Parts: sequence; structure tokens; C-alpha cells
Amino acid sequence: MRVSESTGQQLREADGHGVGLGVRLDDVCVVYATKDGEGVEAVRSAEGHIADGRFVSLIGPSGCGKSTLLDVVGGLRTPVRGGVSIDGEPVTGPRRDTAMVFQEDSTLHWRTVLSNVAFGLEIAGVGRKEREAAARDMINLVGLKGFEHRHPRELSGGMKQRVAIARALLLDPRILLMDEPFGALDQQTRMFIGRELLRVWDETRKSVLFVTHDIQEAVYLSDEVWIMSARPSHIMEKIVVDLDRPRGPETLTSLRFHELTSQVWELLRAESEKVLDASGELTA
Amino acid sequence: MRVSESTGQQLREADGHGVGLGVRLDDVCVVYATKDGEGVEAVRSAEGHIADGRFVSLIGPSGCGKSTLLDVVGGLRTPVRGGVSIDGEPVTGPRRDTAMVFQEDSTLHWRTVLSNVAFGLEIAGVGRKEREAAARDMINLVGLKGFEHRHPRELSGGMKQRVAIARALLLDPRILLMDEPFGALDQQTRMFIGRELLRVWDETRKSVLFVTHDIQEAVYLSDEVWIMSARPSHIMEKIVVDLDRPRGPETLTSLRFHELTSQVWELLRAESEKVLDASGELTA
Amino acid sequence: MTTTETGIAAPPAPRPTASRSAWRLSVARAAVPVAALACWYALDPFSELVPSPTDTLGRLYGGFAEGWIYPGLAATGSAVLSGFVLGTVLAFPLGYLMGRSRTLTAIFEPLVAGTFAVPRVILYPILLAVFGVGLEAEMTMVAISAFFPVLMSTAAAVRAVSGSLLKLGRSLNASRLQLATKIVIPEAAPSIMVGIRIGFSIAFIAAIIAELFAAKAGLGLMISQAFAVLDLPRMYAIVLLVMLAAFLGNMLLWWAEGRLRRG
Amino acid sequence: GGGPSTAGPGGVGFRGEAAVAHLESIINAAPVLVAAGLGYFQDEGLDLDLVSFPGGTDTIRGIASGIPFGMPATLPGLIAFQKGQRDLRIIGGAVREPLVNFLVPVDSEIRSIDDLRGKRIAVSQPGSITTYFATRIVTERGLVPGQTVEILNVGSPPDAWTAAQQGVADVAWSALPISQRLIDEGKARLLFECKDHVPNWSDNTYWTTQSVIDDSPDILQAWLRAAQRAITAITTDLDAAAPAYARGAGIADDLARAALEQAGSAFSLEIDMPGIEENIRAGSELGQLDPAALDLERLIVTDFVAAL
Amino acid sequence: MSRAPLLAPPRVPLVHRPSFVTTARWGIVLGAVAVLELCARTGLIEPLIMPAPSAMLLRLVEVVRGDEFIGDLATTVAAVLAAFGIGATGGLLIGILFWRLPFVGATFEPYLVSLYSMPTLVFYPILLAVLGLGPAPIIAIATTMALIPVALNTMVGLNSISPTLPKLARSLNCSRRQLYLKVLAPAATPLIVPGLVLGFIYAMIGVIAMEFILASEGLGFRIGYTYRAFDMQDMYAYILVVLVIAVAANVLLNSIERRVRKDMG
Ligand SMILES: Nc1ncnc2c1ncn2[C@@H]1O[C@H](COP(=O)(O)OP(=O)(O)OP(=O)(O)O)[C@@H](O)[C@H]1O
Ligand SMILES: Nc1ncnc2c1ncn2[C@@H]1O[C@H](COP(=O)(O)OP(=O)(O)OP(=O)(O)O)[C@@H](O)[C@H]1O
Ligand SMILES: [Mg+2]
Ligand SMILES: [Mg+2]
Repeated sequence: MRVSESTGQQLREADGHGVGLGVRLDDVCVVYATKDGEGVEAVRSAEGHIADGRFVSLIGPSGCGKSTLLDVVGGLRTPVRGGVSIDGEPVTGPRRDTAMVFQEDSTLHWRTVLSNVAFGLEIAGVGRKEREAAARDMINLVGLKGFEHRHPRELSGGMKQRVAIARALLLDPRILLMDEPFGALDQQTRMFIGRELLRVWDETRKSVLFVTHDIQEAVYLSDEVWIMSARPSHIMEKIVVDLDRPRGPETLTSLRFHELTSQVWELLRAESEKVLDASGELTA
Repeated sequence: MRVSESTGQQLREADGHGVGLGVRLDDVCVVYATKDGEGVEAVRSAEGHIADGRFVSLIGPSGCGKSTLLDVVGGLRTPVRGGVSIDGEPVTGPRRDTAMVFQEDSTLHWRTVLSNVAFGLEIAGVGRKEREAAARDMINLVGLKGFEHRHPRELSGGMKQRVAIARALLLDPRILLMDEPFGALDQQTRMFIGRELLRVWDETRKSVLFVTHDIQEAVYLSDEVWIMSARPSHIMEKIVVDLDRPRGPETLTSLRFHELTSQVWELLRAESEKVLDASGELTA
Repeated sequence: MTTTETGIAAPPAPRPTASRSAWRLSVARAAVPVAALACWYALDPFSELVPSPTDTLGRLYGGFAEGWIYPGLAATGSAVLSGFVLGTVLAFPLGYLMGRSRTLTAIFEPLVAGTFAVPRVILYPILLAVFGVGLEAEMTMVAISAFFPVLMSTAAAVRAVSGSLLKLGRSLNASRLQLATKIVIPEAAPSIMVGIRIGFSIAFIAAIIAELFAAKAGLGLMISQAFAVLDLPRMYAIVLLVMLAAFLGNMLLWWAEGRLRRG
Repeated sequence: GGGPSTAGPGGVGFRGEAAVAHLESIINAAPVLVAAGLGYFQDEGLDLDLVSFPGGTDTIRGIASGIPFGMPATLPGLIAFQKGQRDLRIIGGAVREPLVNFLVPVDSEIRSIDDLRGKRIAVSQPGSITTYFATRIVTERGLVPGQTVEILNVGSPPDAWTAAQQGVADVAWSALPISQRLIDEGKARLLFECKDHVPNWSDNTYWTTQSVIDDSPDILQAWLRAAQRAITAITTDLDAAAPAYARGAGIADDLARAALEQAGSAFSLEIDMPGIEENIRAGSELGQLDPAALDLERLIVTDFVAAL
Repeated sequence: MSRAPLLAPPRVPLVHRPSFVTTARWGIVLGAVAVLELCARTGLIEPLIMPAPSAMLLRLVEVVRGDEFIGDLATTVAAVLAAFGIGATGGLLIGILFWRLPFVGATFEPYLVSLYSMPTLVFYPILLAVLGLGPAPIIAIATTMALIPVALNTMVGLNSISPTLPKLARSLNCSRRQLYLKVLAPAATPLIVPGLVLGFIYAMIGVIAMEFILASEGLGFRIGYTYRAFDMQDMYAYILVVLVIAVAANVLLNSIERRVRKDMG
């Protein structure tokens, strides 16, 4: 795995934290069985290390295996080869200290917004009063005040997504895995919730693996941006984002920010074109 | 309805086309019935005119009623007040010359990609051979070559979305209503499909109503960007995009493009903040 | 999937192919009756309540070889098939309508449950009074029995079809028929088929009960005749035949479901 | 259903149904099966579909709802007539002895009715004739059902026999031919026969409705003629009757012969008035019949038997 | 945009008003009763087939007041509840098994359904031998009838759940119990509850039919007894009782669905 030299700075794996700590992906390979027996090799070989407390974004062409990889890190899918370890322990199943936000709608449609948000805590055994009070704060945070007693069917796409975000954040996990959590949100809302996410992360120093298609968002939020190749995929490049924290509106206008986003963009473009090229239809 | 003056150019309704042609929204008001009897006023009053062959983007805070409005234009929902007319005829139900892409996954999971894409034509009564040949081209266009015989369950989120886009485009409708069609796509793919969309639109001069959260995308693609207010919503502002066509990479770097996106962004920010403010949690 | 220039080893061998897993399933399905037969043989010496499988299968074979089974099989078979088709053809559209309309469901659901529970034994004399002894009465009896499970399952299945697919259908200007055949029914198929399969199986027992009750011919009559003189091998042979027919019919329906879903 | 069609060369020319209780399983129906098997109905121009009903109640319902004639048990017919089916008529006797018997497993220590103290007798449904017989017979011997003897409602003869064999009951009701078969196979022993305890009993009778009598008396007459020939064959020509019965009932020839030999004397077309009155008494004891309200004059039509 | 609040209250379609539903439902019932009454009174339906509804109702009052009624009702209801309880539990377990192990499901499901075509009555002697006289054989037969629709609907219901939900549950480290009770069960409710309704009605049909032939107490026995005694008014009075139980159970079971799935009503 080549560390991008253009970051101007070598990737310091430990980055001030214990060497063994954090999430380590080791030659992860995932093949989906298909009915025709061929199988789809979704991820060929993913390697990487999310040092403890680091914010890593994962970015890559559609269908390259990002969601698949998140499942593996979350202990929801066993790779056919390789594996993931957290703080040195191999991941064999879901862990208590990990929370996930899924790409697809994962609201429980028979529950209200309030009880959806509180669901994680309910499973963890937190009492009703306590979890609902906490859930209410989180609902306010994601801008759903007033919708506590509505059912997901009565929500817009973006609102459902915010319910899932609130549920995961409420768990206050050590490791947060988010799959395009802001995909259906308008820019202002995603910036706002993104900033809140950074605040929470900063206070509690979670390790975050964050899938997004928004390059600016990735660079703005992360310590590292991992770029995945087209399928069968590996992690092609790891860009260390050396922008100062805390970041604010001025970050977005900085030259370095622009450099980094362009760099990601260039890398990504080549990969996406492979997919579209494969369709033999790309009009220059 | 105040036409944004900062566009530096008055909104010419007809824009070279017949005055009566196109889609006209007239004081559309939508209220969802809820069980508690209160009702949710999703759209208070939407007014607007998509002149024939124009590309209009609709942008607004999450939960403001964009999808609702699209449903009304598509004839899927009757407003409690006001209405939509197309070429002077009031819309009372779905029309043959309108095609929609929905925000939620709308793939038929028991059908293959090929037969999902061909589904619209199948409903329209096109023969199997013909529609499947056409569908194959469209599948190539959206970069799904090789997945013709897979089922939606075996696709990633972005791939399912592309299936829906291909299905709508294949219908070659006069009016195209798309609800965040590129939401789950990576930037390169969305640009590529966006460009293809523009090419198709340019060749066939469809009227397009395109919901997106991506301001740059909205400006890049559209003749007009409509900005919706927070709920209970109306169309707050209509920005005419006076960028030359055909647009290309140079458009993205032009000053005017930057001006327009900033303008949209400012308007939008204020609205989104209202929603988040309402939650009383906004940290300045 | 082969080793590539990047030197990454190929993943493990692919899973069994489609045809192989279908083959495995057929073997497993075939193994069930074989295992049941083995149990039957094993338990046979311990009780005289059940005849030996050899005798029973011999009788079944004899029934076909000597031809005495055909009239009964024809009578019961025609009642089952015609009644099942009739019941399904009536119940399916009604169930569909109920599933599509909350109002119809609210109105009819309790009524259906009530009439469903009316003991069949009471119904049959009424049918005899209307139709006389014969195919019509038996067929109607079968139709009524098949009607309810098909109706209730169809209604439930159609009701559960997700809103976004209906929206898609409407936006494509699908006709009511297209909406039904291309979206709602394929989506609801597994659950509809539960009702249809139950209805089909119940059809046999309904026909047999009808024949126990009043009949000129049929497998039910033959069962009661054999039972009356404790000719257990003959009785079991006929029962076996009934279940075999139901099983084969079910497999046929299963296959039809697959076709239906593929659209 | 059915009705007269254009008269064929020999006979009345009728195509239709006849309702018979336990057609294939109990000896009572033997004359009908013999008549069918030996072609007596055809000789009379009757092309009959024999419809089997599981009991007298259902048979009489069949007749009430359109089958022109049939041979149900007497008691259910009487009840139906009294409870509103005023169109029903008896036009002939059929079986004038109770053919019900009671069996014990061959190794049972029960040897007589008196040994039944503290035992369990398996009969068919509550309110059925078998229940009545069992109750009546043990009561006459000084036993009290429910106290010193238990009467269990189990079901048909095979059900009852299984119950006795499995020790769920001690005695099982039965009937020819299955009772004979169980005895022949060495499994069962005959404990007693009801005909020895219930002397006058019209077990089955030939029934029709007044409208059939009005419309097509000749068909009824033809039917009874064929039945008479069958009874004659059973009593005088077992070599012909037994195989015919065996075929109809799906049993072995020698079992059919043995059964017919034992039951032959019970078959008679004579209308057995004392037997019918005994039925009425039973019905009123069972609380199903009000003797005072029974219009026997209207119910019983003797012309047909007289004309034979 | 300063627009006067023109907002009209949301229009609720006429047909969704509960009063309309109730009126229509009772209209149908009363209409049917009226037709039957007319047919019976004019002799179009023979009294041995079906008496006039008014006569049934009058008898119903007397029957319910009678000494035996409570006992009969208790016997039958106990048997139905036992059969339904065992059948529903077994059916849920089998349904879950078939869902968890699709290969096992695909192998056994057609045989399970075909069991329905088995004339269970002929196995009564075996049940008698194994379980003895009394309610046990009746319950056993009714149980098999109740089990099958529950099993099949459970399997299909679980199959219809979006795969994201079990994924969510696993990622939250749900215990097995929580997974089933808090996620799978409510998600599959729209298909499981109809299975339970079918199962209950089949349990009831099974019990009544077996009592009709075999028992010496219970509603089914009364129906059989009055049937054989040609007491048609009494018989229909008992049938009305059966009907009421079925409707009540249906309403009860559906209210489970409404409680669990507040989002659907
Ligand atoms: N259940 C499945 N069976 C077979 N193939 C699958 C399955 N799920 C995913 N795949 C395939 O695996 C590949 C990776 O899918 P994945 O969902 O991880 O992509 P992704 O990177 O998340 O894409 P997107 O950005 O569009 O969400 C895709 O090519 C997809 O077709
Ligand atoms: N079926 C419904 N019942 C009640 N309220 C609803 C229903 N559907 C939508 N709403 C409400 O209507 C409002 C507008 O919803 P809509 O889906 O149109 O928003 P949107 O602009 O598309 O949002 P997003 O960008 O998040 O998709 C929301 O506040 C939502 O809560
Ligand atoms: Mg994904
Ligand atoms: Mg929306």
C-alpha cells in the first residue's frame, strides 16, 4: 500500500496513540455468492489502520465495496480471507463499542421517531426515562424537534436518515461506522450535523469510519481520506489531511483544502471512469 | 413571487417557447392527514412555471416538501388547494408523457436489472425484444454493464439508484421528474450521468424538474434553480442560471458559476437554519 | 477469478452452481418420503394399528393395476380440481380488492372470519338440498373450503405490498390490471401462495369429508368402506394416494409461483 | 334427483338415486347391494345410483332433499317426520331385528352382561341407537350407567373396536360383517346380540316422500319388487346372493356368506308395527320424539307392500 | 411571503369514517338476515335445512340460559385455546426454523402443506390408542390444523423483512430474544397475524368437527346432537355461538396487529 507522497507528510500510524489500538484491516477479501455460482468479488484486498480516535473517510466509485467493507468492520460479515482487528482483538461479530449508520433506511417503521432514536439504548438495557430524555436531546440536535411521535412513514427521506444518525450518536460508541449518513440531507443541514459530529468526536475521541461521496465533506471532516479502487477493490490511496483543527468556514476556503480535494478528485475520477469505461459508452 | 434581481436578468417566462406550454404550479398546497388529526402542512403554497423544455432544479432544506411537490406534479397526489397544469391541461393523475425517479428505492426486487430498466416500456406495451435492446443501451449508459441479470438485492445503493434513473430515461418522456436521483452516487459517476442527462435533454428538449441537495449540481445542470423555504413551504426564490450551454468543465470554474452557487447557498442557509433553530440547539 | 498481476491470491472456490443446488434440493425432498417409509418399516412390527408398508404399497399398486382406484380417483380428482379452481377464482379477486381497500377490509374482515368458522358439516346438507348428490355439491363444498384461506391470505399479502412500488406503478400509468399482474401480485406472491397452497390441500379433505357424508363414488367413500371392515392396508393405500396427489399439486403450484414472480 | 324417463323395453324406465345408510359397511344394506349386484333393479327398468350416507339422519335428509327413496334407520326418519318433514312416508319394512351386537377382545374375562359391572362399553354418539341399546340392556340387568357401568361415546364399529383392543374400553359395539370378521380372525368374542334383548325392533325401513308417491308410484313399486327378489335370493339362494354382496361391500365371499346367513331372517318388507312402536318408545326415552304428536296414519303407507 | 393562512382542515374521505364502516357492516349482516328470514318464512328454505333467523335468536337466548351451556362453552373454548396455543407456538417455531434454514424449509414445506390433505379422521383410532378418550385426540387433530398456516405465514413474513433490519439488530448487539421480540416479530406482524387468524379458525373448525362426531360435551357435540335430533333451531343457535367466538377472536387478533403496528392503521 503506497502512502500518498503528495500529502507532504508521512502517515504516522500511531499518531500519538498506542500502536496496537484502533481498527486494523488486514487483507480483507469479500466475495458474494451469487445464484449463477460465479460469485462477485466485492472487495479484493483492503488493508488499513484507523488509529484510535482518528476520523477516516472512505470514498470510492459506486459499487466498489464501501458498504461491504463497513459491514466487515462492524462484524456483520465474515471476509473470505483476511480480517479486522480492533485494539488487537480480531473482530468475530458485532461489538458493544461499535455503532453503525446504514446506507439504506434502517428505521423501525412501527416505532415513533423517539423510540427509534432510543432503540439502541433500549437494547443496551437503559431505562425508559433515561433513554428517552437522552433521545430527545439528540432529536433536537438533528433538527427533528416536533416529530418525536411521528412514524417513519410520515417522514421525508432526509428525516429518516437523521433518525438513524441520532440513534447511532446516542449510543456514544468508541467506534462509529457511518455509510453515507448525510446522503439525503441538504448542504446546510449536513454541514450543521457534520459540525456537531466533529464536536462530539472531538469531545469523546471516537474512531470514525465515514463513507461519503462528497469529497469536500470527506476532506473537511477527516484526518485521513481513504480512496477505494473500482471493483474488485482495494484501498488505493490514503490521503492524510493535514488541516488544522478545529476547522471552520475558513478551512473551506484555504488553499490546502483546495489542493487536497483536487487530489482526491483526480484519484477518484480515474477509478470511476474505469467502471463507466467498462460500459464502453463513455463519451469523452 | 419575487424574481431574484441578482440574476441580473428578468425571468422570461416563455423563453422562446409557447406561453401556455410547460408545467405550471398554481398555489399548490398539500396537507398530510395524520392520526392525531392535526395534519402536517407540507407545502403551503407553491407557484411556478417550468417553460417547455426547461431544466429546473428544486432545492430546499430536508423535509420541506420537495418530494411531496414532485408527487403533485407527477399526478400522484392531489393537493388540498391549487393545482398543476401541463400545457394548459390540469393534472388529475399520472400522465403518459411524464416519468419519475423516486427518492426511495423503487426497484422491483424480483426482477433482474434488465427487466427493471425495461419495466416502464413493458408497461407502455413495447415488445420484449425491442425494449430489452433499448434497456441494454441504457444500462451501459449508467455503468451497469455486466449486471443485467442480477437482482436488486445484489446491488449496492448507488447501483439501485442507477437502475431507477435508467428506467426513467428509457421512457424518453416529455417531462422528467427526478427526486435526488444522484444522491447515492460518487461525484464522478454523478457528473458523468449528469452530462448524459444534459445530452439527452438537449437532444429531446424535455422539461425537467430535478430535486437535489447539491448546489453546484443544480446550477451546473439547470436553467433555473428554485429554492424552497422551510416547512410550511413555498417556492421562495427562482434563480435563473444564465450560463452558456453547452456547459463543460470550464463552466465549473467560471466566476458566474461561483456567484450563482454562492447566491443559492446564502438563500438556502437561512432556510435550513430555521429548521435547525427550531430545535433550539444551533450552536452558532 | 484468477490470480492477478497484483499477486493477490484468488478467493476460495465458488459456491455450488444453481443447477447443483436445485439438484441437492430435489434429493433432499425425495429423501423425506424415503425416510418416512423407513420409519414406517421400523415401527411396523410394534403395532397392529397401522398396516405394514409392504401391504399398503402393494394395495396401492393393485389399485392401479387392477383398476379399482380409477373411478374414485376420477370422482374425487374432478371435485378437487374444479372446486379448487372455482374457490380460488372467486376468492382471489375479492381478496385482492380487500387488500387494496382498507374500507372493504374493515367491513368484511369480521364477516369473513365469522362465516369461515361455520362448521362444514352443516353446510353440506344445505348444498345437497340445493344441488343434489353429485359433483356440483361436492365441488361447491371444496370451493367454499378453498375460498377462505385464499381470500384471507390474498388480502393480507396485498395489504402488505409496499407503498413505493405502488407509487412507481401509478407513475408509469400502469393500468389496474398491469398494477395487479406486474407489481402487486409478484410482490405479494409468496404470501398469496401460502393461502393458495393451503386452499389446495384443504380441497382434498373437503372433498373427502363430502364423500364420507354422501357420495356415489370417490376416494372418501372408498376410505370409509375400507375402514368399516377394518381393511387397513386398503385404507392407508388410499390415504397415501390422496397425500401424494396433494404433494404433487403443491409442487406444481410452487413451480407456478416461481414463474409468476419472474414475471 | 332424477325422475322418470321414457319407459325402456322392460320396466318403468327410471334413472336416479337411492339413499342408503352405511351402504358399504353394515349388513342392513345387503338387500340393496344384492339387488344391484344381481341386476334386479335393471330388470325393473331402474337405473339406480346408490348413495351412501354415514347414518340414518343423513340418509333421511337426503330423501327429504330430493333423492326419491331410500333405506334409512327407522328412528331418525320418525324424528325428522315429527320435527317438520311432513312429506316423508314409510312404504315398507326392511330390517326387522336390531343387527347391533357387542364384542369383547377374545382374551377378556367378561363372559356375560353381568360381568359388565365396573366396565366400560364403547358405543357411538350420544343419543344414538347404540347408546340406547347399551343403556337399556345394562339397565334391565340392574346396572346403572354412569355409576356401576360406564358407557363411552367412541364412534363407529372400527373406532369402538380399536378402543376395546387398546384397553380404552372393555366392550365394543359392532355389527355384521365386521364383527364376524373379527371373530373369525380370533380377535374378538361375541358378548351379546341386541336382538336377544330387544325383541321387537324395526331397524330399517323403506322411505320416500308423498310427492314421489303422487308422481311415480310405479317406480316405488318396482323398487320394492327388486328388494323383494333380493331378500328371496338371500334366504333361498346364498350361492348367488353372497358373491353379489361381497362385491358390493368389498369383502371376502365367505365372510359375506356367513354374515348373510346370520342376518337373513331379519330382512322383510312387511311393515313391522310393533317394531316401529318400539322405535317410538326409544325416541321418547331419548327425548327426541313426542309419541302423542306422531301421526302414524299419515306416515305409513301400506299400499305398496300390499300390492307386491 | 405573507399569505393569509388559507389552510383548510385536511379532508378525510367519507369511506374512512368508522361510522361508515360500521353501518355498512351491519347493513350487510342485517340484509342477509332479512333475506334468510324471508326465505324461511315463505318456505323457500325448508325448516329442516335452516330455520328462520328470528327463531334461531330466540332459541339462542334459551340455550345460553340453559344449564349445560357454560360447561359446553368452557369445554370447547378450552380445547380450541389449547389447540391454538400449541399450534401457534409450534407453527411459529417451525416458521422460524424454515426461515433460518431455507434449505430445510424448501425441503419440508411442501410436505407440511400436504399434511392438510390428510383425512385426519382415519387416524383417530391411533390417537385413541395413544392419547385415550377425552379431549386429547380432539386437541391433537385441531392442533395440526392450526399449526400449518401459522408456520407458513411466519416463514413468509420473516422472509419479507428488509435485510437491513436484522443487520441493524445485530449491529446493536441485540440478544436473540430482543432480535425476535423487538425487530422480527413487529416487522413480520402484517403477515404473521393473518396466519394466526387462519390458525385460530382452523383450530376451531377442527375442534367443532371432532366434537361433532366424537365428543359427549362441547359446542360441537351439541351441534351434532341437535343435528341428529333434527332440532335445527337449537343447532343454529349453537352455530351462532361458534360464529361469535370466531368473530371475537378475529377482532382480538387483529387488535394485536393494530397495537404492534400503530404505523399502519
Ligand atoms: N448481497 C449481494 N449479493 C451479491 N453481490 C452483492 C451483494 N451486495 C453487494 N454486492 C455487490 O458487491 C459490490 C459492492 O457493493 P457495496 O454495496 O459494498 O458497494 P458500495 O461501495 O457501498 O456502493 P454504493 O456507493 O453504490 O453504495 C457491488 O458490485 C454489488 O453488486
Ligand atoms: N405520509 C406522510 N404523512 C404525514 N406527513 C408526511 C408524509 N410524508 C411526508 N410528510 C411530511 O411532509 C413534509 C415534507 O416531506 P417531503 O418528503 O416532501 O420532504 P422533502 O423535501 O422531500 O425532504 P427530503 O429532502 O428530506 O427528502 C415532512 O415534514 C414530512 O414529515
Ligand atoms: Mg454502499
Ligand atoms: Mg424527499
